[in-house]
Amino acid sequence: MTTTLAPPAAPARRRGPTAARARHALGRVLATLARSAAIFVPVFLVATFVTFALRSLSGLSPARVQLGEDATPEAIHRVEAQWGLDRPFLVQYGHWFGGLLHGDLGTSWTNGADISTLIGLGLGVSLSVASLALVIGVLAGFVLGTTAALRQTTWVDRAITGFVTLISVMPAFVVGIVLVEAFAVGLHVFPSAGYVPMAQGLTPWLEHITLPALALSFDVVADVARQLRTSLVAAYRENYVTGAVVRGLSPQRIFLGHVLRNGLGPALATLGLKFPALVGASVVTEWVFGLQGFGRFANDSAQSGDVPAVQGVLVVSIVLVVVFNLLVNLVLARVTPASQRGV
Amino acid sequence: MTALSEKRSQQRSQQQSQQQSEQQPGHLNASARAGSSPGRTDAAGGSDRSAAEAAAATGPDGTAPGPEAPVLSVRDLRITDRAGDREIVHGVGFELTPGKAVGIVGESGSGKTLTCRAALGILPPHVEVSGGSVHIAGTDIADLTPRQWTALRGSTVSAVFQDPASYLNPSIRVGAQIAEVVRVKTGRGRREARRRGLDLLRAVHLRDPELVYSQYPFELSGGMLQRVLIAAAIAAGPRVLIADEATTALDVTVQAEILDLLADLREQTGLALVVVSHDLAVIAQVCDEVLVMRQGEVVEHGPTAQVLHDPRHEYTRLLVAEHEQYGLDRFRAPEEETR
Amino acid sequence: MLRRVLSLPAGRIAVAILTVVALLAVLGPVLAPHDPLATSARTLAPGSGTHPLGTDYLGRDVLSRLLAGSRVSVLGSLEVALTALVVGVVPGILSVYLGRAFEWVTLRVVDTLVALPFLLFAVAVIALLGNGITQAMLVTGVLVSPLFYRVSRAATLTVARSQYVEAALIAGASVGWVVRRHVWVKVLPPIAVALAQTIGVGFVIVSSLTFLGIGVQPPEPTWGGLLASDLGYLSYQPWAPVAPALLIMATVWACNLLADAIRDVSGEAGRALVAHRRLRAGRRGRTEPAPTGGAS
Amino acid sequence: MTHPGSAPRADGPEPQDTRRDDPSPARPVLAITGLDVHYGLRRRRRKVLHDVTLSVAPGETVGIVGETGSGKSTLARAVLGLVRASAGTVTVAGEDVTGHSEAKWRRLRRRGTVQYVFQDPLRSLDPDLTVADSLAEPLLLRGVPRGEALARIRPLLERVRLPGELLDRLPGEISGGQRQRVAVARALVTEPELVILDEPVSALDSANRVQVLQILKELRTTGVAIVLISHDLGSVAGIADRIAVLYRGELVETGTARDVIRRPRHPYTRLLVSSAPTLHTAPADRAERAALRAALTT
Amino acid sequence: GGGESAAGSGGDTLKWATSSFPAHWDPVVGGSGAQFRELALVYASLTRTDATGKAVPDLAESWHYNTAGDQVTFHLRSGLKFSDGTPLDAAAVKDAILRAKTQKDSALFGDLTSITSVDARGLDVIVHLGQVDYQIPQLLGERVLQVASPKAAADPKKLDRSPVGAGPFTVTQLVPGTKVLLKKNPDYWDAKDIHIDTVELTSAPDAATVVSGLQTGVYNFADIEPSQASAAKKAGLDVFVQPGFNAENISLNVNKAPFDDSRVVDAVRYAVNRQEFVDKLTFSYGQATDQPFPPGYVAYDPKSADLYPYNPAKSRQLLAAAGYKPGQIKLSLVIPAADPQAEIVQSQLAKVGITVTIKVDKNWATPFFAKDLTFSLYGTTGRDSAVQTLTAHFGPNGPLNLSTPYEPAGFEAAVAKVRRTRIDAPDYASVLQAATRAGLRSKALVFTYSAPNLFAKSKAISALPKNPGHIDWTGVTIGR
Ligand SMILES: Nc1ncnc2c1ncn2[C@@H]1O[C@H](COP(=O)(O)OP(=O)(O)OP(=O)(O)O)[C@@H](O)[C@H]1O
Ligand SMILES: Nc1ncnc2c1ncn2[C@@H]1O[C@H](COP(=O)(O)OP(=O)(O)OP(=O)(O)O)[C@@H](O)[C@H]1O
Ligand SMILES: [Mg+2]
Ligand SMILES: [Mg+2]
Ligand code: NI
Repeated sequence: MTTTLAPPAAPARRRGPTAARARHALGRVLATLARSAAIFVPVFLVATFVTFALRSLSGLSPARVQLGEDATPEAIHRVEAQWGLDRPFLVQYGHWFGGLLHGDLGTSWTNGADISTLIGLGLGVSLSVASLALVIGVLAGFVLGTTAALRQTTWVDRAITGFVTLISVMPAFVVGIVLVEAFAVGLHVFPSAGYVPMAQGLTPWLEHITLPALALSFDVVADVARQLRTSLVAAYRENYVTGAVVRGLSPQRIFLGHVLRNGLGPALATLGLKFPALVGASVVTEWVFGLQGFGRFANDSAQSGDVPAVQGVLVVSIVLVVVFNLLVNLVLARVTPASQRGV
Repeated sequence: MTALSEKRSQQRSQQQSQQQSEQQPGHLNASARAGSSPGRTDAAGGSDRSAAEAAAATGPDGTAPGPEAPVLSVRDLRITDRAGDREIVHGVGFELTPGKAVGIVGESGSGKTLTCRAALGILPPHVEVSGGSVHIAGTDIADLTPRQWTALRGSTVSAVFQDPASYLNPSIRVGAQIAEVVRVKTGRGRREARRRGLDLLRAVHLRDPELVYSQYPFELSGGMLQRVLIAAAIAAGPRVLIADEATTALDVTVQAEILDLLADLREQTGLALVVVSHDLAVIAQVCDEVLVMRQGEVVEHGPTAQVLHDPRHEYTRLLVAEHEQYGLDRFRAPEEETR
Repeated sequence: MLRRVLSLPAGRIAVAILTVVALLAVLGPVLAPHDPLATSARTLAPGSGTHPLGTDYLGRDVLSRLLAGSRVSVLGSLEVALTALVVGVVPGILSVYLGRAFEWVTLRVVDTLVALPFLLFAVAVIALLGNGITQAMLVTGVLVSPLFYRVSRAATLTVARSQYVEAALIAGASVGWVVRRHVWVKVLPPIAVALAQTIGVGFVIVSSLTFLGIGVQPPEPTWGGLLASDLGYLSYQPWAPVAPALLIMATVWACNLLADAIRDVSGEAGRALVAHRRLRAGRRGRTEPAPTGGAS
Repeated sequence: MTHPGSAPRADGPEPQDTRRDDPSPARPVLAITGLDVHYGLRRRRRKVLHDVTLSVAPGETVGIVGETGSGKSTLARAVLGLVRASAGTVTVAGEDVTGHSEAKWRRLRRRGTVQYVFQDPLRSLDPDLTVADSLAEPLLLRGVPRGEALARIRPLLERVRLPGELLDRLPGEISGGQRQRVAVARALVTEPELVILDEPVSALDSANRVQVLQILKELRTTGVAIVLISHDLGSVAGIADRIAVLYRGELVETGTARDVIRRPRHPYTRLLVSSAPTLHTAPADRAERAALRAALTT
Repeated sequence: GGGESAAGSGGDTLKWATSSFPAHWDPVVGGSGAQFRELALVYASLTRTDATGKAVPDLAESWHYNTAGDQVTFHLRSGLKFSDGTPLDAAAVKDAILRAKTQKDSALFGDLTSITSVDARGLDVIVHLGQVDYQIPQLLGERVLQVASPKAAADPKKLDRSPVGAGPFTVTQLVPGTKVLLKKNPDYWDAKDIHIDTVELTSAPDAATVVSGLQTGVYNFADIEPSQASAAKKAGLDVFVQPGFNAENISLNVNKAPFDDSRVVDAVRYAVNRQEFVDKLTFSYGQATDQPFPPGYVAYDPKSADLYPYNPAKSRQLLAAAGYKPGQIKLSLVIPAADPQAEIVQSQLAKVGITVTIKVDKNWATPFFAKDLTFSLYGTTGRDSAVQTLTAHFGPNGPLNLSTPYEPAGFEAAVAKVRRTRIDAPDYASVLQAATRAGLRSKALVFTYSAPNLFAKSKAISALPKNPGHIDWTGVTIGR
């Protein structure tokens, strides 16, 4: 058969299709990982470099934070030397980056604590909230988006679109305050502030993170719903849907097995882009909800000029984003393999 | 290709004659009448009459003998775009008995695709059947519920289209997409469906079906994809296959292979074919009967040989002339004739 | 373009809101009934004839502060958007033409910026580098510039690789000609969409930062700042946060509406819209069937 | 000119061509020798054309046929300087264009000696420019004033049988056949010596196809050389003087249309000939094709 | 456990949201600012103050001065030990004092300049002074000498993150900057009077959400902003003001123009309307003051009251006399964080023609303590020793004296006289007030108002002892 482009893997077919398929799948995952790594490693390097350069740019010094009322030029010099800040910039960066690779983010200027530990503690809170926000966002966004797509151009669609528009323009802090007033103070359903680790029980944990997660999730709900609606509508226009129809597949099966699968891709990709915003918005929500998380730590450190802590926060957030995107890419590669073939 | 297919092509002529003799009554009925009808070429009126006559002869009311009953009969089909409030197709009619092939040829926008889609129950929004009827295996499609449609499609009537790549889900391996049809339509188990899927891929002459089975659509060439689509379309053993411009986007060599494949299926399984193309030659190659459409009307309808040799309508003549003046026929025709 | 946008109801609403907001920004201080910084003994007063929206905790007129505050928000979000525009569009277009090295580097930088949680980063950078709304918005602008980079790059790419550009090249067109005659019209609408969106994003960011008290020096009124301080006096003026919150939300909404409207009237959709109008208006005399693809 | 004032011909069933029997002494409009073209960089580098040699005499019509991806469009793009050759030479109207700089290309192109009609007429017309603007562009580029340019495109429109009212419409507002004719008209604006048409009719239905082919036939009579690219031997057979068969980047066969179709030498050509749908099918072809395909795979 | 969430307090747990969460847990580093109250959960000190502000025994059972008044001996309670088991004896106290005097990052050595050396004899701590100073027992209270375990303090960095003291509670978990969990210290000398089992000390969120936190039982004790008081009351919480020595001031640098002209300084004084601060910032929970002490406190000098009443006309006159046209003086008011107080100062000075630009500077402390600023704001929580408060504000090297080395005439002598006066002497009050009067001649400080120590607590928590400036958990119970 001359016209069939012989695939390059053809010689391997003797090994049997199952083996070939397994290798195929593994190869795909590895390829995705490699491709993502090729993107993310430079990203990480650049981002950490920018982050590190912040100190030099800021002109802040641990001496001022530490010495307080007793700062004299000599004392400042002494403290800076003690922190190794008198060395050349690149040497400092190298040292810091070396530590970074070992998970060592240095110590805080304000209280001398190990920053990795501090961030680790805050991260528990923030990740709990962010994960729940993601879950809420994805679930609600999914329901709204699919309903709107399936009831396209009806009043249901318009109502959902209107609602989604409304919540997408509500800044997290406005949402936060409204939620506290309504649910915590008004209805006494949830506590208004604070955090309880999951180890102390699932219910209290959930109770404490529900409102902040809800506040944080609005943006996600809006984006997922909008994107899902658009891509589902687009997917329904695709020929493969017609193809499935003429093969006699039921509408349910077509929706679940074909449309959804392809419509999910763009929504997933939005989620990858949404994550940094989610991490960023934690600064505001944690402030409003009195959570001692990552965002609050970032704000406090930034406000107190604790440069290593700020750097640590940024690095960790970058790692979070990178890891999250890596996961999204892996899932995407699985859900929509076609999207992976291009550049 | 191998000795097998050669053998097949030898069998073909025998089978063909055999089938023809078997199906003589039904076939002759349609074509003979069409041929003898004097008003044939002046559009709707003619085809109306022929359809009505054909219906009277074969009749869904059980007057005609069982096996020759048409699997697809379209009578004076009219299609209207409700949004633009205009009639797009003004009365198309034809009948298709098992193992036969009807070709529809016509200029762009003449309503070929809409006719096919009407028969599949997948007209675009706002576009409706506004007159006439379509019977699939004796059932009037106007009475079908969505659920019944779902049951009918795939197992009685199925279709393949132009641009095969877009008619397969890009995210799912092709094998799974075929197996899905097998499982859903024939209720087979997973393993069984896989075996049947592989058989189907083999049946459409794909080399190395195991590999193809586990590939994604974007990993296959256009010709391979069209075969996969055909495999999926015939997975549930339909009685009618509608091929709407199924070979238009393909290379000529690949087109020839696909046309061969369709002919094989027709012979081996008694599949009835509706072949839509804008190329008269393609239709000439596979079909017993041709409808020539123009601006929503059937301008000529008759047995292929007759339409080719004695085109009545000006448009049909243009179609023939295209080949004879600008095409290969110009060089080949004399040779053929001398042979 | 503006005419087409205005032909859509959504476009009209968006433009109306944004015009009002822009007018507030320009004329706010003039329109303000009181000096937004002048304190009085009447603190936390409810709305009245002299103070339609009441007074704040220092006895300042809330309406005047809202009006005066619009300037910071508007200028801030414009600064974000324009910075992002300049920082994003120029390399975005150049990345198509300047070769692979430039493309690679800019793409990596853009990937990096996207990976930075921008609110977090803005907070960090602003807190560390000094407290000024101008710097704050510059930084934010740079952080959100990837949108422009991508949009302008994608648009340029499709146009640059399109056959009609090749056709022009074959006719002997220079890059300048191609850009003037073919690229510009097609790159502009997506950039306009991005601009409208970014102004909205800028509003949210300015509001969030000023809400956290970052970026502005105290007496300067801002919508976010007003909202934050109103929250402190909720038990006295529970309705107070409504005004700034509504202003912020309406403006952001208008920006999104405008972005959608521009999208609707440009590109493929826009041409269809125009063609539809033309048909309906019957300017061409006879009505003709919608042209089909003509392809088989 | 080799065939001054020759009457419209080739309307009869038998192509009668005398030119090839006495090859033109004039320089060819296009001469390609030993052309190699690669795509991609380093590891992805792939040879798309290999050692292609072809020449087109003034006024001659050459058909290039081959399957998808065989490099037909690439060959055209190489001639137009849209891709760089990695070996071989291309001479257009006597000018060796191999390794021309951008500026030199621009000068050459503005003269409009060679024109190209793209595979897809919808995409080769700027969707935001009216038909008139698209047609006038090559003239405007040569510095012709707008008014004069518009005046000069009117007769052209007649030549491609389009109504003048089409001029101020957008490409999206006219039919596919009309679009293709606009694209042809644009190629003729500069009175070229050579027009390369990439699959000009494969996207059209019969009526439009006949119309475009008719236009091309008329074009031949004006002495313009035509290169007609197609994947379908049938659609060039009736109009080409010579046919070149491209298979996997190589020209496997060149000859008069009659020779190539009646006496194909290369197995691929034979396969092409036997696969082309004709009104009168020959059942024997099927076995023959299978054998040819088998021969090609090995 | 504090896991229970909904309304009501969890067991005998104090859930305290504080807006001044300690950055440091080494008392030497933490200094004497506002965070000693939280540190006092962990650390005990030699003395503490009673409701009148007088020193009373804590770790030290008693003390006595020598006759010359330049040596004081503290007798420690017996059998004390730190929570790490280290015995709390005179050596440990000596160690603590020396550390405060010598540790590189000590924030306290300025407070301990009177002390020349310390002897440890079993349970007796003998403190040798360089001058007669009867303030020492006051001084070595909670603010200045919280005693940490010498063993733990051997590594001050470690101590900073895991405090070990002999106070009422011991730390079970510390999340720097965020949260501390403590439990009752059974070895605390007064453990029988501590009725709280566990403490959760959290850094408070946005002021506006603290009340809802209290209301929903996330906290049961918190310092609140005056603006939240009415909300807290409405929410059924106990809102109360704990006495204190807070005083806010406007700091001027007389070494820099325009304050090198005393007419300008006086103009600022007349321009200040103290009642406006009280009304708008404290919602009348605070008091106007023109001294570093609240009215009624022993060091408050009634004779100095209202020396510069609000008089903008006179202020403008003075400025004119000094040769400044309205609007000609343009000042930068540099403050560490956004503060409505600054806005009031700005608007009040604007009324007399001084243009003020507020500059929030994160690095404020550096120029402030280097006395580089011209114009700033400072608020003090006071000191247990009035003398200490006075010298901090008016002394030539006082950290709060922005005009160093300037000092008002006669201040040094007046302060020395106070030090020489026994606290129980009958003329102590008048001598002390004379020193205050001398200090108030300083042109470097304009006092404005006293911010209230405002707290809200769940009704389940019993009333707190009214110790000025302190928070003492002795005898406090938490019901259900
Ligand atoms: N969804 C639709 N709504 C309205 N009109 C439609 C729709 N789809 C097709 N038409 C119109 O119906 C007519 C016939 O369309 P159809 O697709 O059946 O033509 P066709 O013969 O298949 O043409 P082609 O050869 O181009 O495929 C055309 O004029 C077209 O404009
Ligand atoms: N820009 C490009 N970069 C890399 N490879 C390309 C590029 N353009 C074409 N190719 C490859 O070069 C080969 C020849 O392409 P070309 O477009 O010349 O084929 P063609 O004969 O015109 O095919 P068709 O009939 O489908 O138009 C194909 O394999 C194609 O994949
Ligand atoms: Mg069609
Ligand atoms: Mg091509
Ligand atoms: Ni024949």
